Amino acid sequence: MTLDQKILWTRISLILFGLGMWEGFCVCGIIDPYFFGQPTSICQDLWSMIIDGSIFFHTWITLFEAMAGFFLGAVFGCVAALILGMSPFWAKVLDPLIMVVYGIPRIALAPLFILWFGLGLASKIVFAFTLVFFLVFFNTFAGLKNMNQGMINTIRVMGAGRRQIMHKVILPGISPWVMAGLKSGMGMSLLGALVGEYIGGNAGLGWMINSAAGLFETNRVFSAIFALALLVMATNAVFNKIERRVLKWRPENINL
Amino acid sequence: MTLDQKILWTRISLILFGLGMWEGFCVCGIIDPYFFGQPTSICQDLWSMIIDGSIFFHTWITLFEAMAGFFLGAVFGCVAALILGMSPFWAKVLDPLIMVVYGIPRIALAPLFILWFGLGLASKIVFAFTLVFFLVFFNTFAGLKNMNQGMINTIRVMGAGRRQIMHKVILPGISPWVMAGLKSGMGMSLLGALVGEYIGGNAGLGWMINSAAGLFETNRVFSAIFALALLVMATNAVFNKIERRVLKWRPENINL
Amino acid sequence: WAGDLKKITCAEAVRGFFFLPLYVAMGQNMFQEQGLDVSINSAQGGPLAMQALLSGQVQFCATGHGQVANMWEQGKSTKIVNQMQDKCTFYLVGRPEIKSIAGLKGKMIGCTKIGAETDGVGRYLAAGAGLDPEKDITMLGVGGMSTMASALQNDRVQAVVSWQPLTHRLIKEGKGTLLARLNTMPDSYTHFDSPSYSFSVIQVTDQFIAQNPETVQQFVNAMVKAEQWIGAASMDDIARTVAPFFAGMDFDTIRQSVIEDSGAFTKTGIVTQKGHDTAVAVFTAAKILKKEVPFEAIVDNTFTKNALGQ
Amino acid sequence: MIQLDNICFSHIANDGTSVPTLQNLDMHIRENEFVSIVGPSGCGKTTLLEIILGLTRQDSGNVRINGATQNQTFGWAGYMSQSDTLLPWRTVLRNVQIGPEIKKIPKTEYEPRINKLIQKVGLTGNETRFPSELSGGMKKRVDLIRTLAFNPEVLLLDEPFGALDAQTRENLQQDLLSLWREEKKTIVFITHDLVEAIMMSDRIFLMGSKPAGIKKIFDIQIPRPRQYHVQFEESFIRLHKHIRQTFESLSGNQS
Amino acid sequence: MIQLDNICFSHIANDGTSVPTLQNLDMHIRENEFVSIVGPSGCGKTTLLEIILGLTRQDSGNVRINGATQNQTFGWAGYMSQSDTLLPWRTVLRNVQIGPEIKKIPKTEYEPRINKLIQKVGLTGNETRFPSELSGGMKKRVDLIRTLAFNPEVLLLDEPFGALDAQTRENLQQDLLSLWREEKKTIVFITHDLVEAIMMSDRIFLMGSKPAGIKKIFDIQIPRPRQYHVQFEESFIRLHKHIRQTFESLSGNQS
Ligand SMILES: Nc1ncnc2c1ncn2[C@@H]1O[C@H](COP(=O)(O)OP(=O)(O)OP(=O)(O)O)[C@@H](O)[C@H]1O
Ligand SMILES: Nc1ncnc2c1ncn2[C@@H]1O[C@H](COP(=O)(O)OP(=O)(O)OP(=O)(O)O)[C@@H](O)[C@H]1O
Ligand SMILES: [Mg+2]
Ligand SMILES: [Mg+2]
Repeated sequence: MTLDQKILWTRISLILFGLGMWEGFCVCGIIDPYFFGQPTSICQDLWSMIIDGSIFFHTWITLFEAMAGFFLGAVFGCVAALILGMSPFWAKVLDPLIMVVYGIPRIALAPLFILWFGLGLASKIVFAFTLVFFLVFFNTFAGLKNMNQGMINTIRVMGAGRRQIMHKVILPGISPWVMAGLKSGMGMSLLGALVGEYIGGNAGLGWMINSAAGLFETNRVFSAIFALALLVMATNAVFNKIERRVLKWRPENINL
Repeated sequence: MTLDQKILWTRISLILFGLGMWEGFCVCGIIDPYFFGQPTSICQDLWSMIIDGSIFFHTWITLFEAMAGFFLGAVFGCVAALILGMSPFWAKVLDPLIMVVYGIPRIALAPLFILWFGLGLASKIVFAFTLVFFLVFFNTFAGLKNMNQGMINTIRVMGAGRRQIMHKVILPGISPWVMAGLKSGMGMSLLGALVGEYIGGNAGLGWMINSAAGLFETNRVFSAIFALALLVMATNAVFNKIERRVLKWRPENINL
Repeated sequence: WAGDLKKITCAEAVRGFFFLPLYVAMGQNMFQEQGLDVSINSAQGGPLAMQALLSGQVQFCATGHGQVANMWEQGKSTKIVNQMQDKCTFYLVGRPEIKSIAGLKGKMIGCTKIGAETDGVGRYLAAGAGLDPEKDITMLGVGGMSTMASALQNDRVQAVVSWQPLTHRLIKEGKGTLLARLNTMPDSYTHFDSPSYSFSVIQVTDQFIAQNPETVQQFVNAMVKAEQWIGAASMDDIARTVAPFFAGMDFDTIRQSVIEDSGAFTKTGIVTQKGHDTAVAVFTAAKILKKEVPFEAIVDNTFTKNALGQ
Repeated sequence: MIQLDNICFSHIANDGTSVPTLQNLDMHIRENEFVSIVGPSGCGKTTLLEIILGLTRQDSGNVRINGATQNQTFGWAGYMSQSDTLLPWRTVLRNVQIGPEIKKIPKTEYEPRINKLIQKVGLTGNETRFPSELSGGMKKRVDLIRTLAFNPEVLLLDEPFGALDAQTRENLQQDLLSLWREEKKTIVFITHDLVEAIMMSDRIFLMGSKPAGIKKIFDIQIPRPRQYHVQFEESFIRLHKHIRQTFESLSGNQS
Repeated sequence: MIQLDNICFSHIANDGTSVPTLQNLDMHIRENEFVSIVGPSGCGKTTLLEIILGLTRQDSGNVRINGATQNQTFGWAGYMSQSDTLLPWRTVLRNVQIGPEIKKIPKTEYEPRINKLIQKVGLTGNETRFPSELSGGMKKRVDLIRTLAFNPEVLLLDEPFGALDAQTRENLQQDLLSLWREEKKTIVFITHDLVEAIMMSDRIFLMGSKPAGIKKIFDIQIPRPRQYHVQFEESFIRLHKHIRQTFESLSGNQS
C-alpha cells in the first residue's frame, strides 16, 4: 500500500467511523435526529435529490457563484496588494480604512447589494468577492513585506522594468503567501456565496439550506451540507494539485 | 509635518471627503437616504445613543465577543497547526476534512450552536471562534511549510528538545505568517460575533443592525456601522503596534 | 408560448405556509393563464424582500401586513393589493410543563427577533392572559424556525411564537404544548377582540401600480382565483398542489400544516378595516409602529374587487 | 568609467540610529580595467558596490557612470551579490537564462553561450535542479554564470569564488580573465584573498575600517598573462607582504 | 570517537529521482583530533557532516559516536553550517546566547565567556544589531562564536572562515587552535583552502567527486604549535603540492 493509498483509506475510515457514530447515537437516542438529522435519512433524502437531479443543479449554481467570486477576489486582492505594496505611503493611509470595509458585516448592506446587483447570481458573486478579496489582499501584502530584497536587486540591476520584476521575482516570490490566502479564500468564497443565497434567491445550496431550515427540515439541511462537503473536497483536491505544482520548487517536508 | 502626521491628515481628509460626498449626494437627491442613510442624520442618531450611553453598551458587548472569539481562535488555530505540522501524515489525512468544516456555513448549524451554547455570549464567541480558527490555522500551517530547515537543525544539534525548538525557532520563524492570519482573523472575529448576534440575542451591534434593518431604520443601521468602524480602527491600531513590535527584526521597507 | 408571457418576479419574506395561495397559483398555472411568467425569490425575512421590491428588483412582494405599515411609516408608500390570510397563523407553544399562558409568568418567550411581528403577538397574548408584557415575561429574539426549536428544546426559552410546520411537529412529538392558536374566528375574538387580522398580503409599489395597472390586475386575478380554488378544494388537493414548494418535507406534514392553518384562509382576498386595525394594533404593541396608519395609505382593494367582479 | 567623489553614507539601523559606513570615499575606475577592492570584513565593500549600482543612494557625494550622474539607471552592469540571490523557483538553467530573458534576446541566440558556461563551471547534468538541491559552492557557481550570461559591459562581483575549492577556483579565475580580455569588460572584484587580487587585478583598492574610504591604491605592474607560478616569484611575494602589512596597519583596531 | 563504516547515501531530488552522493564511505576520527575534510565543490562534504550529526539518515552503513550507534541524539556536537542560519529575530548577542540558553546555563555563568568571544571576533558594539544589519563576514563570525559559545566537546565546522579577510581569518584560526588545545575538543573542519587545512589539522581527509568516499588520508606530521612561517618552508610546500596533485587527479572529471 503506497502512502497516498494509506492516507486515502485512513480518511475514508475516519469519515465512515464518524457517520457510524452519528447514526448509532441517533438510534440509541443519545442525540436527537430532530436537530442533528440522521445519516440514513439524510442519504435517502440526498438520493431522492440525485434521482430528480435537483441537487446537481443547486450545487452547480453555488459552485459557479463561489468560483466567480473566488477568481475575482483573488485577482483583485492580489493586484490591489501589489499596487499598495508599491506605495508605502498610501498603504499606510488606507490600512485602517481597508480594515473597516473588511469588518463591515455584509449582511447589514444587503439592501444595497440588492439595489445594485439584484437578486440573481451577481449579488452572490459580489458577496463571495468581498470576502475573498480581503483574505487574498492581506496575505499578498504580508508576502510583499517578506520579500527578499537581494533577489529583487539582482534582477533590477539587470535592467528589468517594473513589469519584469513583478513577473519574474515578486509574483513567484510571494506565491507561498498568495496560495495560503487562496486556501482561506476558497472556503470563504463558498461561505460568501451561501450567505448571498440566504439573503434572497431561488437556487443554490444556500437557498436550499435556508428554506429547509426555515421549514425545520433538518435532514434536508444536512443533505445540502453533505453536497457542500463533497464540493469542498473536490475543489480542495484541485487546489492542492495546483498548489503542489506552483510550489514544486520548495522542499516538501520540513522536519520540525 | 512628520510622515506619521501626513499619513494621519491624508486619512482624515479622505474620510471627510467621503462623508461630504455622501451628504452632498443625499442633499441633491442623487442617492436615496432611505437606502444609504445620510451622514448628518446618522451623526444625530449616533449622538443620541452616546447621550443615553446605549452605543457604548452594545459596542462593548460586540467587542467582548469578538475579542474572546479572536483569542480562542488564534490560540487554538496556532496550536492545531503546530500539532499537525509535526505529523505530516495526519495533516494530509485531515486536510480535506478541515476544509469541509471550514466551508460549512455556520448559519446552517445555528440550531446546534444554540442547543450547545445557548443564546448568550457563548454562542457568539463560538461563532467568531469558528471563523478565526481556520484563518489562523491555514496561515500558521503554511508558515511551517516555509520554515528554514537550517535554523531548526542548528538549534536541534545543540540538543534542544521539541519545546525549545518550538519556542526559540518555530514560533518566531512563523510569526510573519501568524500575524498575517491574525490580521484577517481580527476582522473575521467581528463578522462572526455580528452574525451570532443576528441569530438571536438582545445586545450588541449586530443585534442593533438586525433590529434596525427590520424596522427600515437605515440611519440606525449606519450608526451601528459607524460605531463598528471606530471599533475596527481602534483594534487595528493596537494590532499594528503589536505587529511592529513582534516583527521589529524585519527590515521595514522592501523596495519593490 | 412561454415567450409571450410577461416575466414577473415575486419576492417572498420566507418560504412558508403563510403564502399558500401564491404557491397554488403557481402550481395550478393560474399566472400563465393571465399571461404572466412568475418566479418566486425567497428572501431572509420580510424587510429584505421589501427592499428588493423598493429597489425595483422584483415587482411583487409577499409579506406581512404590518411590515407594509411600518414601511409606510418610514416614508416609502406601497400598497397591499391582495390578502392571503386574514387571521394570524402564529401559534404560542410552550414547553410541555407549561400548561397555560398565565403559567409563563417570569419566563422567557422566544420570537424571531425583538420588534418583529412575532414579538408583538407574544406581548399581545401575554397581556390578554393578564400578564404585564413589560415585567412578567421577557421576549427574546431567537431567529428562525430551527433555532427556535432548539432554544425551546434546551430550555433557553419556555415558550415560542411559532408557525407551521414547527407547531405541528413540536406537539406531535411531545416537545411542546399548544398555549394559543389564533387562526379561527373564535380564537381571533378571544385574543385580539376582532374577527380578523390582516396577516399575509401581496404588496406592490405605488409607482408600479401607476405604470402597470394591467399587470397588477393580472397578478391579482390569479391570486383571487387561487384563493377561491383553495376554498373549494380538499385539503389533500391543496397539499398535493403545494408539495413541490416544500421539497424534502414529507407529505403528511404538509397536509397537516395546511389543515392546521386552514381557518386563516382568506375568503375574498379583500383587506378589511378590522383586519387592518388589528394588525396595526399588534405592531404598535411591539413598538414597531409609532404613528397612526390610515387604512387607505397602504391598502388598495380595487384590483381584488375587480377580480371578484364587484 | 566609474567615478565616485567624496561619497558619504550612513546606514539607518532598525532602531533608527544612523551608522556611518562610508566617509569621503573617492574612487575612479577606468574603462576595461580589472580592479579589486579589499578591506576588513564589515568595512563597507558591499555597500560601496550597491552605491555604484544605484541600489543604495549615497548621503552626499557624486557617482558618475561614463560621465553621467548615476540616477538609478540599471542594465549597464552585472552584479553578483555576496549573499545567495538565486531565484529558488527557477531551475539552474532558468536562473542562468534570466539575464538574456530580461534583455529579450531570443533563446536560440543565448542558448549555446549558456550551455558553454554551465559546462565550464562543471554543472552539466544539474540544469534541471532547483537551488535548494545544490551544495553551497554549486549555488555560487550558478550565481556567477548567471551574471556572466547577462553579459554586461561592467561586472561587479562580490566574493565570487569564496566557497569554491582551489582547483575550481583557479579554473574560474582563468575563465574570468580570458572573458575580460576577449570581451573588453570592466570588472570590479571584491575578494578577501590577496593572492587572488594580485593575480587578477590592474589595481587594488584598499579600504580602511568603518567608517571607511579608500586608504590606498596599489598598481599591479606584473605583466599579463600572469601564469600560476608568478605567485611564487620574489616580486610577487614582496608585493603580497607589502599589501598585507598596509592592510594590517590600517585595520589594527579590527579584531 | 566518530566512526563511519561503509556509508551510502542518495539524495532524493524534488522530481523524485535518487541522486547517489556518498558511496561506501569509511572514516574514523579519534578523540581530540583536529581533522579537515577537503574535496571538490558538491562532492558531499556537507552531507557527510549532517550524517555524522544525525540530521540526515544514511541509506546504509553505520555511524558510531563514542561506540554507540548514532540514533538521532543531539547535544554532543556544535555545528556551524555553511549557509546562514542565524536567527533573524535575535540580536547578535542573543544569537550567541542560544547555546547556553538551551543548556539552561545561568546567565551569569556564560556572560563573560560570550563577551570575550564577541570581542575576539571584533563584533564589540554590534551586540544589539539584528543579522539583517550585518555584513556577510560579520554574520559568519557571529555564527562561529555561536557555535563556540555552545561549547560542545565536538565541533563540526563547515567552511567557517570562507568570507573573512586574511587577517581576521588568521587570528581566528589561532583562536580556534588554542581553544582546541586548551579545552581538548575534537574538531572536524571543512575548508577549501589547503594551506589552512595543512596548518590546522592532524589529518586531512580527501573526498573524491560525487558519488564520493574518502579517497585519501593525509597525516600532517608538522609539529605544533605551527607558526605562520611554516607555510613558506620547503616541506610544507611539498606537502601542499602533493595534496593538490592528488586532489586534481581524483577530481579530474569536475570542471
Ligand atoms: N535535495 C537534494 N536533491 C538532490 N541532490 C542534492 C540535494 N541536496 C544536495 N544534493 C546534491 O548532493 C551533493 C552534495 O552536496 P553537499 O552540499 O554535501 O556538497 P559539498 O561537498 O558540501 O559542496 P560545497 O563544497 O559546494 O559546499 C551535491 O552534488 C548536490 O547537488
Ligand atoms: N541595515 C543596516 N543597519 C545598520 N548597519 C548596517 C546595515 N547594513 C549594513 N550595516 C553596516 O554597514 C557596514 C558595512 O557593511 P558591508 O556589507 O558593506 O560590509 P562588507 O565590507 O561587504 O563586509 P564583508 O566583507 O563582511 O562582506 C557593516 O559594518 C554593517 O554592520
Ligand atoms: Mg560584503
Ligand atoms: Mg557544503
